[in-house]
Amino acid sequence: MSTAKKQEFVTIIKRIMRKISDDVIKQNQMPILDLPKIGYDNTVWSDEKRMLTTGDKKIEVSPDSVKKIPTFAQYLVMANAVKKLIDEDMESTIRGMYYATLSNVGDGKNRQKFWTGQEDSDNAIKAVELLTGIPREEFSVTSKPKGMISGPIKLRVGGDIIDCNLGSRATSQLIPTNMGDVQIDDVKADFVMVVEKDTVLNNIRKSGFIQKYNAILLTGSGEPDRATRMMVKILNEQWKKPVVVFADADPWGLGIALRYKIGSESLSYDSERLVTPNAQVLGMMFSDIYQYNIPEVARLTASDEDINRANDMKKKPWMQNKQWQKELNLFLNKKEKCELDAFFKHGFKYLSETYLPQKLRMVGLI
Amino acid sequence: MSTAKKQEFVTIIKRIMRKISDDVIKQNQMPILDLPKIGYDNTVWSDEKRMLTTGDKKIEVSPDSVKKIPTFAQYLVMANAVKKLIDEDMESTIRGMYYATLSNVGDGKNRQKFWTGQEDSDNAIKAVELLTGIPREEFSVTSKPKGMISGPIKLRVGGDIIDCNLGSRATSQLIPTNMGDVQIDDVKADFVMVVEKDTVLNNIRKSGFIQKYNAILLTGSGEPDRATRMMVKILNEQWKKPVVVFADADPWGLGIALRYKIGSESLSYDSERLVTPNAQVLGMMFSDIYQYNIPEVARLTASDEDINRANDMKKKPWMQNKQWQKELNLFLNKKEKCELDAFFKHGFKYLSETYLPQKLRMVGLI
Amino acid sequence: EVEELKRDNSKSTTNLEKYKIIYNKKAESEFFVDNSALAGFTGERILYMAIRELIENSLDSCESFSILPSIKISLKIFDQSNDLWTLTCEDNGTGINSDKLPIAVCSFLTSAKYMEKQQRGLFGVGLKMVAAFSTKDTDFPIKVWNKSIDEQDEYYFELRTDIGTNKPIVLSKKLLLKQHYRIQYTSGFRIEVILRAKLVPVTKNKIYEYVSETSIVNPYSSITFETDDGVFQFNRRTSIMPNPAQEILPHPSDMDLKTLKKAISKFQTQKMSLPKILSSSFQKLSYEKAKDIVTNTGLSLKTPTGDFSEHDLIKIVNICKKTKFQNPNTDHLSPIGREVLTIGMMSEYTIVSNKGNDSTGVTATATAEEPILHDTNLNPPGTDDTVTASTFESTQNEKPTPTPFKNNLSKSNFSVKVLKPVLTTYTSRTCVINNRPTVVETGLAYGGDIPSFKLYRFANKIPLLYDEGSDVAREVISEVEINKMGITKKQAKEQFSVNKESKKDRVIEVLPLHIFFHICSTKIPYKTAGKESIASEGELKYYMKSCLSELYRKLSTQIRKELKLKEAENKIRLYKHYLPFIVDSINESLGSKNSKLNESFSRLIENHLSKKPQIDIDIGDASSADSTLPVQAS
Amino acid sequence: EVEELKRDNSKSTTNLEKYKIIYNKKAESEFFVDNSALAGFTGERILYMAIRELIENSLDSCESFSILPSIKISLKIFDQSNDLWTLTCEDNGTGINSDKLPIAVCSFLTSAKYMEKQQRGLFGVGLKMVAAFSTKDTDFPIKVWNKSIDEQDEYYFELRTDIGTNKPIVLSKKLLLKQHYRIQYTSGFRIEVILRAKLVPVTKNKIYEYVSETSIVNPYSSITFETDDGVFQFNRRTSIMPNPAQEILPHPSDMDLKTLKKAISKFQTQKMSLPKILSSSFQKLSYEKAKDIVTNTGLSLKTPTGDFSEHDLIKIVNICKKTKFQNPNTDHLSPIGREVLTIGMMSEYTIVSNKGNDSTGVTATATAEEPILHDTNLNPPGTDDTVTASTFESTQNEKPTPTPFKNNLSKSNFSVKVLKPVLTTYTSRTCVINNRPTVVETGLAYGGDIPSFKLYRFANKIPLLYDEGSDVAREVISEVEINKMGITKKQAKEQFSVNKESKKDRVIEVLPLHIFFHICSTKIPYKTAGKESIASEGELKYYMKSCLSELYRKLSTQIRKELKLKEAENKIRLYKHYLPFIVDSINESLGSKNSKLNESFSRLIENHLSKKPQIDIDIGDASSADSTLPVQAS
Repeated sequence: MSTAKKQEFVTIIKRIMRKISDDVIKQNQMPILDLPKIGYDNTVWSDEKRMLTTGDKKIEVSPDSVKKIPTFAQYLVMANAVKKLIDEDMESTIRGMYYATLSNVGDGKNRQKFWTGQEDSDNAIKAVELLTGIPREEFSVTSKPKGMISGPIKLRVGGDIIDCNLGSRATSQLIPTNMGDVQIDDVKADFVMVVEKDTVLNNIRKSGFIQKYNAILLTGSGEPDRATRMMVKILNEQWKKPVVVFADADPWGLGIALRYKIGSESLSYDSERLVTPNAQVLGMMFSDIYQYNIPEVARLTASDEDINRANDMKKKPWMQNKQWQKELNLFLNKKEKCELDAFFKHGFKYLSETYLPQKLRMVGLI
Repeated sequence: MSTAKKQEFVTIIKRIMRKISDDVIKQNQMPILDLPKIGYDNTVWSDEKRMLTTGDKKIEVSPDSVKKIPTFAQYLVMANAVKKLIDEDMESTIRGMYYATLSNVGDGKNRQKFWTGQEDSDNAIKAVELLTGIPREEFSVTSKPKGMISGPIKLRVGGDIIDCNLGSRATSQLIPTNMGDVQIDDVKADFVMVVEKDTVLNNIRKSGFIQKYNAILLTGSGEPDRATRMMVKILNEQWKKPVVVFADADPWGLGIALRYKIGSESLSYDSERLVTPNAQVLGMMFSDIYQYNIPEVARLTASDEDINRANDMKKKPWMQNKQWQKELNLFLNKKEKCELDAFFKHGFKYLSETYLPQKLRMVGLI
Repeated sequence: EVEELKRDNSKSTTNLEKYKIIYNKKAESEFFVDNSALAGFTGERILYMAIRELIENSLDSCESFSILPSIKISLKIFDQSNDLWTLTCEDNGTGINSDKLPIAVCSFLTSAKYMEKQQRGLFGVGLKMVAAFSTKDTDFPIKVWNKSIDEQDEYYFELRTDIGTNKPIVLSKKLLLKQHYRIQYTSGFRIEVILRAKLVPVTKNKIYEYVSETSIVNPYSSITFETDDGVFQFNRRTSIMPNPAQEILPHPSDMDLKTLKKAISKFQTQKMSLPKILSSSFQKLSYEKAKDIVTNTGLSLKTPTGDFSEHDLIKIVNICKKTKFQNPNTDHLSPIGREVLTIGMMSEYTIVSNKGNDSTGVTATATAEEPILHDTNLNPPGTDDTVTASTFESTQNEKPTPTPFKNNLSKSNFSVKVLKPVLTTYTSRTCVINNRPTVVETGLAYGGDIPSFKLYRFANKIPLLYDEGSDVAREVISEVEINKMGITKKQAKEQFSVNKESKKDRVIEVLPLHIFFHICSTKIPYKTAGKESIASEGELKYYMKSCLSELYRKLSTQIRKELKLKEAENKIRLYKHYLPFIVDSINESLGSKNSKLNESFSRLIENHLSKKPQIDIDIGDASSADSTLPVQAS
Repeated sequence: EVEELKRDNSKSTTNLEKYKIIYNKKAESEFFVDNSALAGFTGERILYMAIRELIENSLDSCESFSILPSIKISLKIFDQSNDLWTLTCEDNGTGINSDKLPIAVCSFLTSAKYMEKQQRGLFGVGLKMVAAFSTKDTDFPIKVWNKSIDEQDEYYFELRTDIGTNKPIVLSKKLLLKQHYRIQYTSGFRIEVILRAKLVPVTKNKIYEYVSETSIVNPYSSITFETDDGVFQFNRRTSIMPNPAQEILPHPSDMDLKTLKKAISKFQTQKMSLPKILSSSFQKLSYEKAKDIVTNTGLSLKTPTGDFSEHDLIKIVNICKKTKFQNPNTDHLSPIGREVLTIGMMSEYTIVSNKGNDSTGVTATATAEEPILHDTNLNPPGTDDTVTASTFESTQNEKPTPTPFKNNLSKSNFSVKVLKPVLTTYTSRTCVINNRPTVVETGLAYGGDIPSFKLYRFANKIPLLYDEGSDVAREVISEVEINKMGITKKQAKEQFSVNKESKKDRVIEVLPLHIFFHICSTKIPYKTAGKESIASEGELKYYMKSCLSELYRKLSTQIRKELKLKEAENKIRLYKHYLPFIVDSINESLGSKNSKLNESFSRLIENHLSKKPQIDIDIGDASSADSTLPVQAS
């Protein structure tokens, strides 16, 4: 499976390179790289799939103008570097790929860097993903693992089995970044609870929540990486475990919660593998700030950016239901936000023993 | 043991509180809290112990001036909050403690926040550590786990056993922040290799280094937390495993490497539990930049701060040997620094298959 | 210049010959009327300049004889539809000998002020300009009542200026009977003119500012100013007057051919030797030194003075330019002085615009038509050299200035306000700028009911109101940092800024502070001929900065005290709020509530804080003569 | 003013009576010498002001008769130890009738310029001040050579000023034989004076700046300037002269009693009716309208004009003040005009300090002692209305300005440099400011060998050199944003800043750009009497901003073009370096090295790039008359 994917990658890259070479030498025509356009203006909400998907817009990268030559060169250099990585059967972070391809271009006073910064190289990696249709984890370019999981589930990695329930009062397991290498072996939990931040997860874990409610706790430590999102989707769709999501009561936190449920603009081309439309975003609602009497000193004033984000969100098709509109209006009205940590003001166990159970009972999960 | 520590904590806090109460009611005298002074001017290098230790300077905090009353109140409030945390048998991050103790002081236009920011509350937690002589992990105030470990070692947490060799090509284990709760069960490795950053650790792990050299790989993900330092010390001193450290070739990286070996000014009062004087800092040396032909494009220009740091380091008693002086002079002369990731420019396996083995062979570890 | 011939080419061909003759030479009066901007009489400033000239003449007239000035000015609309104004000024000065009066009022370049000493105004132009403008723009006569100190009698004149010839036209001259006297002083001068002018609000404010600031540097004057807004009374606050400036001989390093020839012609009839003439005509030049100079030129001492040629004389000038003489003396200068400026600063009369009928501090008398002969409200300050502020302050408190007659001002938006600072301080330096002895005086008034920062600039006792931005005083204020004196910008802003976001960079400008600069010299280094701002010439800035730094040291001591007091008060208030946190923590930790704890702790801390001095108030130099600080807290 | 009596109190008691009489009335000459600052003659500026006055008189003298000016000025040290300078000025103007010459040179308030039209200088003072200063400070005569246009003969004069009486002293007057003529023109005037003054470097630079800037707005003049640094020749670059200003009748809204009485007295002998006199004496006032005005006052039309009293006449003035008349006409103004200013801008002569003997662009002639009669190097520009820059530019290229005579300048640090911009543009507006018609002219010169930003200000063709900071032109430059025109500050700085960290906020000030503002009016709204800077009066700023915006539009088109060209060049250069990356990646990925790939790819891209236009150069209005742009790239 994993090796097969890598072989597929090498085949695709060779095909692309061959095509360029033939265009130039045999056809005497400008070679063109076709990529789907990524971002806001090529992201489409699919009512049917209940997720963000990519539209039909394409980008053509061709060395036909002085402006596009560097980009064309960058994509090819990165594609070749990844092929080398696979040839060596190694793994690399995106920073590693950046270092591996560092160079200067030109000479004398016109000398400049091949990459302006790591951002350029990251973009080239993304382009290689789009050109080959293979996500970078599968061609061994990974990020630092961020996701953590704890609870009655076993992961098979290589020949080894990791029991995420072991030590689950003391520690969590990192979610390996290449989910292609991971098989889920045994899921005994009744449901999956995703929280925004690892500190909150630790607090909940410590309270014995996993044991008491037979739950899997999972976090992306902020913005979730693809492995974490895939893990959530697999647990929900293959293992049929209900998924609930808790994030801070601010537009930023709500955005993170929605990554799991509807996807994101920057990864919309990969939504089919990443998004869990059945996930339920349960909290922290803006109304909870007042429902649960979070004292004023623990609330934060919304920034202008928050307000803008919330106004944007209000217009999104996936936010067109009464409850979300009510919540966003409340926020825009009060201009106050709140972190989940604020519940500690009510005592260290309030979050795991009062708030979360109440919320879970509302949807009938416990 | 852990519970015993917590009991000890509660006893000490009660004794302190009782003393204050008695001073005020019975003796009619100003209560005083005595704390060792922390920081640069109360840190002493011990030639004998080969580590940084705390000097004799004390700080007295007493509500005897308008300036000191808030500090005095903050320390008592935090001490009481930690006692509550222990009473509830919960765990909290430092941010959780901040939220748990948030308050306003005063009224009307004189109203102000009890904590100016989380920094205040963090300082109060440190003061509670110093007052009780118990590190905060042991009274359940933890940070987010940062350290990672991979290789032939088993950890016993609660009743569970975590085998850090399982899946060690795919993932690493987080090092639990409260090492008091962790027992090391079985160490089969020949030596311990500490690296500065987790991304570097992942690359090395992936190459099969653990299997090939029978090593434990370990990282603090930058500045190591106390658990990571303690883990290193235990492996070296209780399990008699040689420890080598690799960090980036810059004053910052060198500083991190030295945390393991000689300790730090801010934690000098706890050096006896944290420092591994026998650890060997092997790389990345400034001379390696040139020895291993790191290309210019992958080198970075030293900042003014780097230069100042290096000049400071040169004067430190623990840097008074020929080799370090030579390295620092080289740096001050060339004003160039380099990350370990730069070796990727030589190929993805160069670091783990060429550079590290050469360095390890130099000290006879392999 | 190219002469009349070019006129042949001109468009107006009628009567060319005659036209040429008439316009060939201009009378002084016509020249100045045509180039009135030279004397500052430009469109919008005509009334401002006219008032200035009249007040300055009156003050000079009184001061030269050490008469305490009582001046009454009035500016009232006379004919709104034709923009006509009646301007009246009356003083108790020396008056003018009635024979000379018409030319003194009407003929340009006639003046008693042509001498080397500090005086106000551009000599021989100001009063004449007022008269010429009246004649030029209206058909009304200039009315003058005059009681000259050497005549006893009061005369009444009606005059006009013959602008084409620079001669007065005397329409009427009457010796008045005692019962018709308008001047009720032993001597005095009263002038009434009709002027055509538009008065824009900016200029009106400048006029008020001018009168207010004049009252600050002349607190020994009683000034009554009547306008259509009401009557504003600036009381006399002291009977101390600065010593009048003395005429002095010119300094030899300023000698040129013209001054030398003038000196010789003065002693023409007396057959004096050249060295004798030199030593009698120039200061710092002894007979011996004069003889050396003449000898050094190679001229014979025996030659009769009248026989020296211009060529001989220029040698004397050349030698004098190169000879080192003692610095000129300063008898010809009349600085304001510490006592007088301090009194001015301790009771700044200022005309303010009243928004919302706020009557605090308003003081104006309604005695519009009766001249105030003897100001019974005069506060007699100590006659000794050291006027301490506390005595003065208490006198002020005992005898408040007269209650305002509200009726008279009720419809007006203006009133006179007295500002009393809590701290004033003064310092001065004497230096030589542009070869002329120059006195720099600085004062600082802080706090009390001073509302905000303001810079006052004076040159030879005349307020400078325009072009502050390019004045050396502005630079001085920019370059002297108060925060080097122990107050940070942050502290100052927190303490004083109304708007914390204020863009004002200078700490000093957020303080309730008035800074006074007075430069006196016979050659003020004005930046432009408009005499609006002073240039940073020679070491002038250095001396001004040195003065200001000294003032700032006094100021910062005061502010630091205030800040400490305030900070201490805040903190003491705060401890009460922290105590519950301490007590609750102890009670909760021990799991028992000791009801005595709160009470005992509170008592313990209060006793402790009251015993320990929270701030060390540095009383320092508060009692020194130049720093006045009312007691604030013990 | 208070009269002589106060003198009784004075210290100097000898001869008081006599002293009083002598100093009672001042002669005009004495007054102006004593108050020389009024005319700008202050310590360090004496030589600067003297040169200004002489050059401006010469230019006015030539222009009034449409003579192309040829002016030779010389300033040389005469006696270092006594700070004496010889100042000479010679022109080919009208000269002065020899009978009138002594008073024209020496007597203050005598002038041919007393009329309502745009002229340079303060009339009746400047030249006299130069003469009086020479007399006051030296014993040398003022030497004048004069050939009046109505006399044919050349006279030589030696004069001095009697400062005490404002009368000329004629030491010598000679009719010259032809062979002794100094003036080689058909008419002309040459003056030579010795002045005592110190010349500090700042003033010296201002003098050079003044002459340079004068040559820019008077490119139809040939100016030779000789100093101890060398001889600087400013060539005549055109024979086009702006139309001379015409004298006009006063406008009735400026009428006052004085002007009305003067008008009446002018027609005294002719028994004309008042309405007839009015319509003959004021512009925009028809006989009918004048009759209405007289009738409206209630006066009888039948009354003989001489019988009207002042009281009657003031009524006429009052009515006129309230009557609406047409705007005054502008015949009395003489703007520089598009052609002349463009020529000035396309060949800015400027005196520069030479560091490191850089001879590029230096041009100076060595013909020090021989007057340049006919400038054979004159570039004859097109005589048609539209002087396009390209024609001009090519003429310049064909006939370069004369080669510098290095010997003569080798020891000097100064030289004349000609700056040639790549773009010039001009625009103007006519408006009414202060009731006076006012012409605003602006010009902009960009690029070429212009080294950096500079603002040039002119008022009635006189350069304004001091006090730029407070001039309305500064405000205008601050308030008009060039980046609204499509260039960002970043782009401008990257492109032009020598020092990228430059603190200069304004984009415009990092550009190699000269901006010219010229205001002409008979009443320039100067900020101060010093006439150094212009105030933001009425709508003046609005019109100036509107002009500048128009110039900026032209400028930004040019700069955008340059930026695009530069960017394109950089990129084309770069592609060659990227190709190896592309080829290596393909070869490595395919595991085989195709030797043709590099070559084919290179050919493919080069063909492609050469076919496709890389940038769309917007030729736009480059060919329009006011925007001159040399061809840069196809």
